[in-house]
Amino acid sequence: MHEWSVADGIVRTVSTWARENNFSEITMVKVGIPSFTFLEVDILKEAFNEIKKGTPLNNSTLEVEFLSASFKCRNCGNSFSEDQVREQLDSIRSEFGEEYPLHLMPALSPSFLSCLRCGSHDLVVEVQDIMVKEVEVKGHGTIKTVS
Amino acid sequence: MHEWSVADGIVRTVSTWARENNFSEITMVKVGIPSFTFLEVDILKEAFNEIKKGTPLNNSTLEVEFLSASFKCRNCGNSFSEDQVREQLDSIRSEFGEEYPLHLMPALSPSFLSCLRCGSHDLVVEVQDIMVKEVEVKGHGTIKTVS
Amino acid sequence: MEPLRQLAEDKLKGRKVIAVMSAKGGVGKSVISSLLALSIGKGTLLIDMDVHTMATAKLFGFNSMHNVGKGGLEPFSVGGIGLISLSGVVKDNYVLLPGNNVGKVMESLVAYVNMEGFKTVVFDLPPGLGEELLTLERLTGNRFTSLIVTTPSKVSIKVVEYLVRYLKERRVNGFLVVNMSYFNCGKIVRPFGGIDEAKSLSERYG
Amino acid sequence: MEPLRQLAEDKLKGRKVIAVMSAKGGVGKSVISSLLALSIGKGTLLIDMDVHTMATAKLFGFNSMHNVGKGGLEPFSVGGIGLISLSGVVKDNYVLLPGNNVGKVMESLVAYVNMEGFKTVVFDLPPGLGEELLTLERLTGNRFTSLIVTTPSKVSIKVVEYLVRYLKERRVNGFLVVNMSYFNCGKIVRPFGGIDEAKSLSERYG
Ligand SMILES: Nc1ncnc2c1ncn2[C@@H]1O[C@H](COP(=O)(O)OP(=O)(O)O)[C@@H](O)[C@H]1O
Ligand SMILES: Nc1ncnc2c1ncn2[C@@H]1O[C@H](COP(=O)(O)OP(=O)(O)O)[C@@H](O)[C@H]1O
Ligand SMILES: [Mg+2]
Ligand SMILES: [Mg+2]
Ligand SMILES: [Mg+2]
Ligand SMILES: [Mg+2]
Ligand code: NI
Ligand code: NI
Ligand SMILES: [Zn+2]
Ligand SMILES: [Zn+2]
Repeated sequence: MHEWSVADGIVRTVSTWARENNFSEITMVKVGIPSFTFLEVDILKEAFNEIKKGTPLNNSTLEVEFLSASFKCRNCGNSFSEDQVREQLDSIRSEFGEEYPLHLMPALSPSFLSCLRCGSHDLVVEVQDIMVKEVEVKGHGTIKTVS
Repeated sequence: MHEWSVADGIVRTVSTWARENNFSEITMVKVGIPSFTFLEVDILKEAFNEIKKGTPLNNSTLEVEFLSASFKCRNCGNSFSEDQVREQLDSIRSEFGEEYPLHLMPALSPSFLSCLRCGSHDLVVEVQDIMVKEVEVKGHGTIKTVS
Repeated sequence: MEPLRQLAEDKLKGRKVIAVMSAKGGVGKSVISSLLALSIGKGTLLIDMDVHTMATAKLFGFNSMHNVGKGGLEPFSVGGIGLISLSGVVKDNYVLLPGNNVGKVMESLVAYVNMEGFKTVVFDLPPGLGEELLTLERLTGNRFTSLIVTTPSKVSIKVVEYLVRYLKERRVNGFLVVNMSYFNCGKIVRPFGGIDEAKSLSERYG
Repeated sequence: MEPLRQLAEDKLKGRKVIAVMSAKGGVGKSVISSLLALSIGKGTLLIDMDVHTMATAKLFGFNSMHNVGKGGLEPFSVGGIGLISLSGVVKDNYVLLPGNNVGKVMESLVAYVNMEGFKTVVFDLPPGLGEELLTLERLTGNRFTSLIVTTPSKVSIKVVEYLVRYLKERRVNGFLVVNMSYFNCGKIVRPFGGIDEAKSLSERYG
């Protein structure tokens, strides 16, 4: 169900951007999502298609790219990938179920994951935000966004 | 006088690194320093030459590169350069004198500087750390360091 | 383009925002924000932004999870008001975070909430002059009313003056609340000192 | 290669480190760290790591600047101990910082201090489970003794349990200090509740 809030954020962001730039019709939105959120793409698209009605995104399609996170420990300097913390992620998900903390708030990941070498939670996370990566504007082609 | 502590940190860092990598003689150390610290290079070199005695850096020279900082406001998105906050920096320096807060602790810069567009202190600072950039090892040439 | 920030800003737009704050810890922010929300009553949402303590849910005795609907996290209901707490997301796990993640979790606590039916949002802020204050500014465009809480002690007043001064610079409306002024145990005693320092602070900053 | 971190770690190496901590604010960390440092006495350096309040210098009545020598920032001298405070760097300016800068300022408060003659370092930590705790771990390699301060209140105990649990996981020696247990105004009153919750917490975590 959290996918509905995520879709809401995406539609509001791109709608605002379209209005600010005087674009009246958006034809495609591409988003990047941290894969450790385990957001369901079918539900996300369903929500997007419902929420986009009556906005500049009315006739747009949503493309979703799941991105694997990487972690760097500020305590010992170790770097590791999302695959390497699969066991930790599975453990958290089994404790909580579908709406697990990192599904709802990916920024909580340092609190729930720990360094494989020293056990610290002092992690810098690469890819932890849901980002609008590309927008296609009718008559203008694809625009890569900048944060 | 703070230059003595900075030199101490540089010598300890490179000495530790040399020992860990079994290098017995360092011939050159290059450091990057945020220019808004207004550290004095003559004093820094004097301190370095004193502190390096009896360490793997005994016969090394210190090269200093001052780097201009840039700022990005997380409140309104504005970006600006160090030159653009010259007036703010001069105002702080006149309040404190030589050992002004950003001389001692560059990480305090968001607290003393504010965004030129919206006035916020919510600044992301590019270049705010004193970094060892390159080390030259006798018989091994120049090694660029990684944080 | 940041969907999280956009959503959080939109959720607060048009709503009255009151931030209960202090530069100092343990002065009564959670107690006062709870009493304030209850006294404003119906249509008030209390959000605990102290992501490390999550004290407000504990004050009210909640230890369950927030339901998640199409509109977002459903607030707990108590005494006619709504309550949002990070403990409704993490259960009884601790929340230990590096500095820059704190702001993003706070943004999430605003963005992902179902605010339907709420006209007033009361924020119970953590102590400090850091991510919590900067995030509040980002999300409200400085359109909030501030209740600055202190005890009468000299140290507390001196610390709180930092916040008063900063908010004055940022042109945010502020009210000073002096809590734990006295204790009545058959006679009036003032464990944290008299009221003069607080009065003086209040006068100096209008 | 990080000179700041290297210097900070080296300054603490071989010294006894005691961290006065709590997940909760206003429980008496600054009062207790000051009393502790004074009671250990000569050879003790007290460092206030609460970069936003800088309360400890205010407790002692210091408002001057730290001198800077070749060895670093010279501590203030009081009652036979040394004190380091960020207020000795910023004077009466507020310190308002985004999250990730807080850790670097804390590292600086350790790295750039003249610790000559000091055998014991007492840290007065801010409330929370964030940058302050993670920085302490980075700089000490978890070789510190922890004094965890709480009041007897149920909410405070529940909040402090997060920290107790975390330190247990990280194998840090901890001692629980229950502060503000009672008030004697001719008779004993317990404004923040009885001692049972604190005893229970202590027993559960050994
Ligand atoms: N006016 C008051 N009278 C009695 N106790 C109070 C009062 N205000 C706060 N307290 C108590 O003081 C402690 C700190 O209050 P709290 O609201 O948690 O502060 P903060 O949110 O500022 O950290 C709690 O134990 C609380 O119950
Ligand atoms: N044992 C005590 N008896 C009386 N007052 C106390 C005691 N411990 C702390 N205080 C007071 O309580 C307030 C909070 O104490 P402080 O040390 O600043 O807490 P913290 O550092 O945890 O925020 C201060 O006004 C302080 O003087
Ligand atoms: Mg405090
Ligand atoms: Mg509180
Ligand atoms: Mg508190
Ligand atoms: Mg304190
Ligand atoms: Ni979901
Ligand atoms: Ni100097
Ligand atoms: Zn590690
Ligand atoms: Zn700005």
